[in-house]
Amino acid sequence: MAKNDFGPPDFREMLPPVIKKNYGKWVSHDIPRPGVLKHTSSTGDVIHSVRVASPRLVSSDWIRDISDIADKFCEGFVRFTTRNNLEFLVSDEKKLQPLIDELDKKDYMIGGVGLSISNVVHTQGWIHCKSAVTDASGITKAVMDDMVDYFTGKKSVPARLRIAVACCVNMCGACHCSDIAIVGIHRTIPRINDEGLARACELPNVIASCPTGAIRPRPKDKSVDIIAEKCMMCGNCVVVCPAGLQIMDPENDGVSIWVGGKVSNAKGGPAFSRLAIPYIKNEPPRWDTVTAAVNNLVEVWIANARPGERYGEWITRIGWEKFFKMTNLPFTDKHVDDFTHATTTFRSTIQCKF
Amino acid sequence: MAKNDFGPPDFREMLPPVIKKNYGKWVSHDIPRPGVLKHTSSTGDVIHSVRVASPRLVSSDWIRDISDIADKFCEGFVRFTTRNNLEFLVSDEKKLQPLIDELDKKDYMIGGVGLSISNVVHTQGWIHCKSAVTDASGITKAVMDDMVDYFTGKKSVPARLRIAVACCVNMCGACHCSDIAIVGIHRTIPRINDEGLARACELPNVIASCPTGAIRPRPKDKSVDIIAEKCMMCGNCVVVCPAGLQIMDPENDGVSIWVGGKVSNAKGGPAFSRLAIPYIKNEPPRWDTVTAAVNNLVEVWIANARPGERYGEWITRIGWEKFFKMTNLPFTDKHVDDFTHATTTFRSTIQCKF
Amino acid sequence: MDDAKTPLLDELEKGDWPSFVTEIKRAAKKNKSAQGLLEQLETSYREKIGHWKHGGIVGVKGYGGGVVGRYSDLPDKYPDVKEFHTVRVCQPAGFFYTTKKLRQLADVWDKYGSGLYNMHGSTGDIILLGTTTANLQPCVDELSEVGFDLGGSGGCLRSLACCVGQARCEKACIDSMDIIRDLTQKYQAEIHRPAWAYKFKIKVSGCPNDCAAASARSDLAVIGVWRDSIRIDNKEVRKMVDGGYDIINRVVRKCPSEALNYDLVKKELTVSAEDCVHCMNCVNMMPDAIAIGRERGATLLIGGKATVVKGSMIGWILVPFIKMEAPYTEFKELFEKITEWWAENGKNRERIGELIDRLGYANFLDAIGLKPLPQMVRAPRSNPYIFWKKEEVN
Amino acid sequence: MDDAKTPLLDELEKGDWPSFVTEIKRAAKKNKSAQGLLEQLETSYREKIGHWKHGGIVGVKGYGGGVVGRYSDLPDKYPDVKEFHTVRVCQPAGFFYTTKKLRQLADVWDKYGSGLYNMHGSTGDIILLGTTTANLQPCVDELSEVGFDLGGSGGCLRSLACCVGQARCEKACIDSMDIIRDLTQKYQAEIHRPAWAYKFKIKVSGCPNDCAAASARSDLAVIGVWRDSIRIDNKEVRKMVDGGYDIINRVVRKCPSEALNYDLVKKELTVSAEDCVHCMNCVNMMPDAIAIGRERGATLLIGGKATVVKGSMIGWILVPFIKMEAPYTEFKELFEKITEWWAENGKNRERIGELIDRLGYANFLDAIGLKPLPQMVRAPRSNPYIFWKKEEVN
Ligand code: SRM
Ligand code: SRM
Ligand code: SRM
Ligand code: SRM
Ligand code: SF4
Ligand code: SF4
Ligand code: SF4
Ligand code: SF4
Ligand code: SF4
Ligand code: SF4
Ligand code: SF4
Ligand code: SF4
Repeated sequence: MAKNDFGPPDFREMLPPVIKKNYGKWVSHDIPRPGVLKHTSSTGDVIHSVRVASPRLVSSDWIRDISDIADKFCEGFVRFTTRNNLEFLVSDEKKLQPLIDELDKKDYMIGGVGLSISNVVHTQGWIHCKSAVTDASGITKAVMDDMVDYFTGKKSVPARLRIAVACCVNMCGACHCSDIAIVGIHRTIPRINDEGLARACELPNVIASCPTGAIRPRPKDKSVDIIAEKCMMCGNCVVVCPAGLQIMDPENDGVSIWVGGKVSNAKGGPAFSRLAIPYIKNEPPRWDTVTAAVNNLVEVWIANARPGERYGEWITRIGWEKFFKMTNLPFTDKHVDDFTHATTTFRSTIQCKF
Repeated sequence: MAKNDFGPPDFREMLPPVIKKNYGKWVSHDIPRPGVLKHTSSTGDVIHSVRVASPRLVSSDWIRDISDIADKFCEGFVRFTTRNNLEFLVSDEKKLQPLIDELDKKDYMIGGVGLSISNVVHTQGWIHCKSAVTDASGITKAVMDDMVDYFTGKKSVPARLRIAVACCVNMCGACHCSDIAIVGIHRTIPRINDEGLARACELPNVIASCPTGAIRPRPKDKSVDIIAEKCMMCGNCVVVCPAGLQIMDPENDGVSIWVGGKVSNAKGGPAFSRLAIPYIKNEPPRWDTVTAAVNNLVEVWIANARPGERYGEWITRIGWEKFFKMTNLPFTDKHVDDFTHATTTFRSTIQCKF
Repeated sequence: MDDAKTPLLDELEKGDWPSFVTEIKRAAKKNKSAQGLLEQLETSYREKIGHWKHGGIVGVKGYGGGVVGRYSDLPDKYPDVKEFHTVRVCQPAGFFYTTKKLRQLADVWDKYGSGLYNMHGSTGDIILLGTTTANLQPCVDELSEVGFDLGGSGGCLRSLACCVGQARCEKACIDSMDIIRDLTQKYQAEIHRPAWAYKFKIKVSGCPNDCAAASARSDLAVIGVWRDSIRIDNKEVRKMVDGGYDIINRVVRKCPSEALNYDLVKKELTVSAEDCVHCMNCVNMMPDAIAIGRERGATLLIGGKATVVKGSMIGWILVPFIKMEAPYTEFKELFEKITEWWAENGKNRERIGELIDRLGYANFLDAIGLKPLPQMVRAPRSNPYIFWKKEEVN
Repeated sequence: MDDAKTPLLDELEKGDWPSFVTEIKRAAKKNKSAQGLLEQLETSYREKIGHWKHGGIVGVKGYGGGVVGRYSDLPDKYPDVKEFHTVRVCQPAGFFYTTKKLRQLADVWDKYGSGLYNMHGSTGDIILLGTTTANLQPCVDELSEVGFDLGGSGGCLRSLACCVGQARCEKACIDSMDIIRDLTQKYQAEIHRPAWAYKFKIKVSGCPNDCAAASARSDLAVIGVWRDSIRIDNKEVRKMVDGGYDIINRVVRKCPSEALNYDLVKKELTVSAEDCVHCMNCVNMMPDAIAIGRERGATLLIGGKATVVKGSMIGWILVPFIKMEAPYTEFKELFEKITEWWAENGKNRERIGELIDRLGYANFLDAIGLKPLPQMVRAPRSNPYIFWKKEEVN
């Protein structure tokens, strides 16, 4: 008989001895080479962490592969980062170079440390989610292929840059607070299946699910109507009533790109990502237009930001009007907020650049 | 037969000759002495403006008095400022000192220029408005009696400070954007007179007037009910239905004090005033508690702001937690916003001072 | 008579600041309604409550507004203020007067009203405080004879107001007074015959210092600005710096867009004109050394208003830069499109800012034929709730 | 078989970044459902549409969540992914593993599932990608034998996550990993048996750098901080400055609260501790010279979440400073009060942040017994729409 409610493995049993010994005693760190962190303890002990890119979606083979490496160089310990990178923790400095050699040989990609573009935080996409408007893994792969030199440290960036991808506006991740976020969006309103709606959905719940009050009952059919002008295609009603409402539209679905968000409190506090590009159509397998757009956004920032200046900090300094000019992006009606706090985003000062 | 629609007197006929001649040609100004502006034109001409405090509410006698003075020293011209001060415009520099002497003799108060606390922008109060929760003229007089030295320039301030008084939340003036604003408020919900309501008011209008949806119909009486927990005592329904709703409550009405707003675009842009003191009871004739509270707010600012730092700019630099500490004011549930954009005022960062 | 004593109000004759009570008393000496006001006000001070109420609608021939009807709720006790309506008289632009005009005004008002005034009301009008229904028409008739016309009240274009501008200010980028004059003349009908669901206000300031407080309290604010570069006279800069002026902390570091640079060695101040956001601070701080640019016009802000009902709004950018040259045709066309859209779509007691909030700024721009610009927003939207039109998709 | 060809996905094996397609193919060699996934995904890539749908509710004994049911909408074409549920397995705090544990996990998952994983899901769980309804129970049973328990899904406390903290970071003000461990053990019932109307998330970061992105994506964020003073080692400061480090522009001027002063003559950096807002920038920029303070605890933020329905929220200050020492009693009591209030008052699919927005932050504070503090707001209210309670007035 299986036990319940015992919780995850106790992390204290998952720690390499050097970490156990120096837990809470680390005093400083540096980055001896790209992709490698060296932390020093007040006891004088040192640990090296070699960070390696992961596709996040991995196979059992991959898990066994990295376990083999960790057994060989890291006393059988390994960790993942909050952005889904892998970290090999080296207690014995002599094993550092051999580890790196082995990783190089086996084509693991070392990087993501310090001033770099680290791994993308992304979501399920067509791999597994019923709400997916696009494929998050595919976009991530295409974009990161293009960003590899910024991950490995071959090329440098003014400050850390965090990219996130979400396959729908639920934004499972931190898209709403990322330097660059790619978010799947719909552009057509849900289509109504009266029969399914009548059969499977509670009208009051369906109506209440709409943030803009766009849904009104059509009692004679035990169904609803959607007022087109009020619908902003969020898909929330579809989540509540999948049997009666269908919003997927391969022709018109696609992605939007957002910039300037962050979560750390350093200098300015956490900030929302804001709309840069309202729509790019889905172009599997490699989303060329999206990849090029991200490349443009990244390169303009790199060329113009001051050292240490994160994406949003840079835009705040130069102003959005200059951002749109420098990135050569059109500013449209879509950029102008019209949701609950819209008026707080309007520019209530004459201060602007012409 | 009277004419209609001819508009106000043409300002071009109201200008002293030196202004007519140098219209649009002024190149600089200075403040040769407190309360006096000296403007210089590119033609070399000069005009002195002597600013004098006005109670705003004036009599015909007063109008004739100042006209006499203007005839004597200012070629029969006079102007008022946007803050209801009076300006004597002196073209002939030789007349400046005699004018000032005469003003001194007749007890006019010269000041309000440059780094000073200028006249209060205020509203009708019990003098004339049916909505008045307090008397704006009385508070103004009491507060300015206390601030006289900052008006005349006897004592100096770090930056200009604008005080406004409004007798109800309609805020006829610029209370919502003043360095210090005093605003009349109610603290009890409207009382309902069913008969008056049924007789004189349209139920749908009454219900729609409430920003929080606190009013619901009571059809059997052709009247309404007010849900106490939803009513924030704005009085808007009373404006729409004075016959059926009564909100005045001498026991509980009073004033609130707000700080840190401004309208100029210099440095930071325009900003809203924010709640400092939620309630002080009405204490006619001299509102001693209000006067003392304003004095405290002003003195703490003067003692701590950097040169040039306006009220809100100072608070922004030190943080609201320090402001409340330094002014010795309690921070309460009333200070925490709960209206439409409340969440945008919450502190979404760990950045704070303990 | 005991009632005539005003011990509470008398307290407000003490102190150095000029006293409105003294003014009421001066008028009361000659005028019964002023005396009535004084007495009723004393009662308000004692009871801590106002004694005014609305009554029937009052007005004068040919005008739909300009008069605010007011009745005492203690008419038996204070019969002289039983009716005590105010007359809103439109002020000359910039609040300039000849003493002759002021005296003419006082003569009429002594004849028909209380002899009390607000110089001026918060919107800008001369407020004639208190007269009877019967006196309204003759009063307004005689005012018109001496050249004073009514201002606005109700659902109309309210009397326009402005700063002193080019009449006496070196910072004026536009002729604020002439703009007000011209618009006031052109829109007499809109001012005098309320045809809208609520008020609409225009205020004009000559530069971003906004001495007319336009951005906070006008639905449409016109604020002068330049679009080339501030002009720096480095001789004057040096003079100030050599005199001990802390240019770094008072000017350079206070520039909100980091557009200023001071070379400590050369003692030279330079500006990156494309980065300047025209805040005025450097111009204000060093008036002899720094002047506004030469290519002048205005920024238009839309939506400013006080609290009721949706909360206060500070006007936001509608047009970053517009030339404001007489006869202000472009501005007028825009104003008319704006009020047309507002009149068509606005609800009762809904200001333009609130209507835009309800229907969407982009939709409003579209309706009046303006392109969305990044200058209109502090930042683009952060929520993904984007509306797409049928014609934009396949 | 033609269907088995994946020309589109093959494109995603090109390029240097590690390829998820390669991983699926590796699994597909041994596992039919992985092969099914690959094929269905190719179809999605061709048609630009997903092929998953909800079906019946699935689960395992004793648990109300932890499994996300998923069904192909092309079951006839891809019978091997007809049922393809994910199992959310709770990760050890800080994502540390022994290779032994990882191998045990892989062995079980190869037996019962697709052999595909997300390491990790965005909430922090190990996501086991795809199994059948029939396999769920035995899979979970065997996972439990090797020490892995389920994470959360549905209206429950979701699996908690944290940064690496004291395990390998000199900046950690709190023991983020132990906090997660302790809370996870204590709240097993809340994690495993959804009893609320919607999800609730807790994340813990050791310091204000917030490497767990807690403030953006947890209803209750715990962020380590100190309340005394940063510690400055001026020997190290001088070393960096002498080495050419631009301390003025990179550190002093970037301090958001102007708390730092650098004396150019003495080459000495000083801090006004009462003005420091603990942003971390100086500590980050000069890790050898500046260290966090010694009196440590955490700031709690409430309300962080993504977009649905009211728009995204970034958590805001609930408790400026709280000691976080095991067994975290004060924190637990607070957490329980919070969720109790939320459970009582929240509507369906209403996050705590949205509920607070709806009912008022001050009311919430009152309900959970906290005093309002100025640290909780960026600025006090600007609208005069204040609620007064009956007991506050006469
Ligand atoms: C390993 C990891 C924590 C973990 O538990 O897994 C981590 C570890 C460290 N972070 Fe972090 N951060 C990690 C995710 C984050 C995140 C979360 C995220 O990206 O989703 C953030 C917030 C990002 C944001 O603001 O959007 C984050 C914001 C920071 C910052 C603040 C940067 C800033 O200026 O805004 C620092 C300070 C710095 O860079 O000097 C920082 C500093 C550090 C230091 C230097 C702390 C230390 O002294 O050890 C660690 C090495 C950083 C490095 O990679 O160079 N870490 N760090 C995470 C690595 C993710 C990865 O694989 O790339
Ligand atoms: C006379 C008047 C305009 C009018 O048409 O009547 C006026 C006139 C001038 N203003 Fe003003 N301002 C006048 C109301 C305002 C207002 C509106 C208000 O107070 O309601 C503001 C906006 C206040 C606010 O932001 O809340 C205003 C914000 C400024 C500023 C910006 C100050 C700042 O740093 O924020 C300046 C620049 C300066 O002080 O150097 C300025 C500068 C000036 C200058 C120096 C402009 C010039 O070069 O001539 C004028 C003399 C100022 C003085 O009094 O020292 N004026 N000024 C108004 C005098 C009102 C009074 O009696 O006190
Ligand atoms: C007389 C005056 C106050 C004063 O003492 O100066 C005034 C007096 C009244 N205002 Fe006002 N407002 C006056 C300027 C303002 C201003 C300032 C301005 O125009 O620059 C504002 C703020 C700016 C704005 O328009 O938002 C203002 C915002 C209001 C509001 C709130 C409007 C809003 O959208 O938030 C109301 C409420 C209403 O309209 O029902 C209001 C309503 C009123 C009423 C009509 C209330 C009423 O129904 O009794 C007051 C009549 C009082 C009376 O007995 O005469 N008054 N009112 C000002 C007009 C004099 C003039 O024409 O020069
Ligand atoms: C698996 C995962 C994405 C991933 O690829 O990593 C995920 C997947 C789903 N999320 Fe999520 N969310 C995941 C982390 C998040 C996060 C990030 C986090 O927890 O740190 C967020 C943003 C933070 C937050 O909670 O707000 C997130 C915000 C949402 C939302 C919007 C919630 C909101 O209040 O705005 C929904 C919508 C809903 O609940 O109906 C949602 C709903 C869903 C559903 C259940 C939608 C559905 O009904 O099908 C997705 C199931 C997909 C599937 O097939 O498994 N998911 N979701 C993440 C959970 C893995 C794990 O347990 O570790
Ligand atoms: S972002 Fe949307 S589509 Fe993607 S996993 Fe989350 S809920 Fe599913
Ligand atoms: S998609 Fe969103 S906005 Fe449109 S009807 Fe559904 S819930 Fe409402
Ligand atoms: S602020 Fe209120 S009470 Fe005072 S004049 Fe305006 S409407 Fe009347
Ligand atoms: S006073 Fe205001 S909140 Fe209260 S019922 Fe009237 S309109 Fe509504
Ligand atoms: S707004 Fe500008 S132009 Fe007008 S008076 Fe003020 S400083 Fe002068
Ligand atoms: S006007 Fe303002 S923004 Fe422009 S340079 Fe001067 S201080 Fe900077
Ligand atoms: S949040 Fe702070 S303590 Fe945790 S890993 Fe990041 S820097 Fe270290
Ligand atoms: S931690 Fe941040 S706020 Fe504190 S002194 Fe350093 S830079 Fe300034």
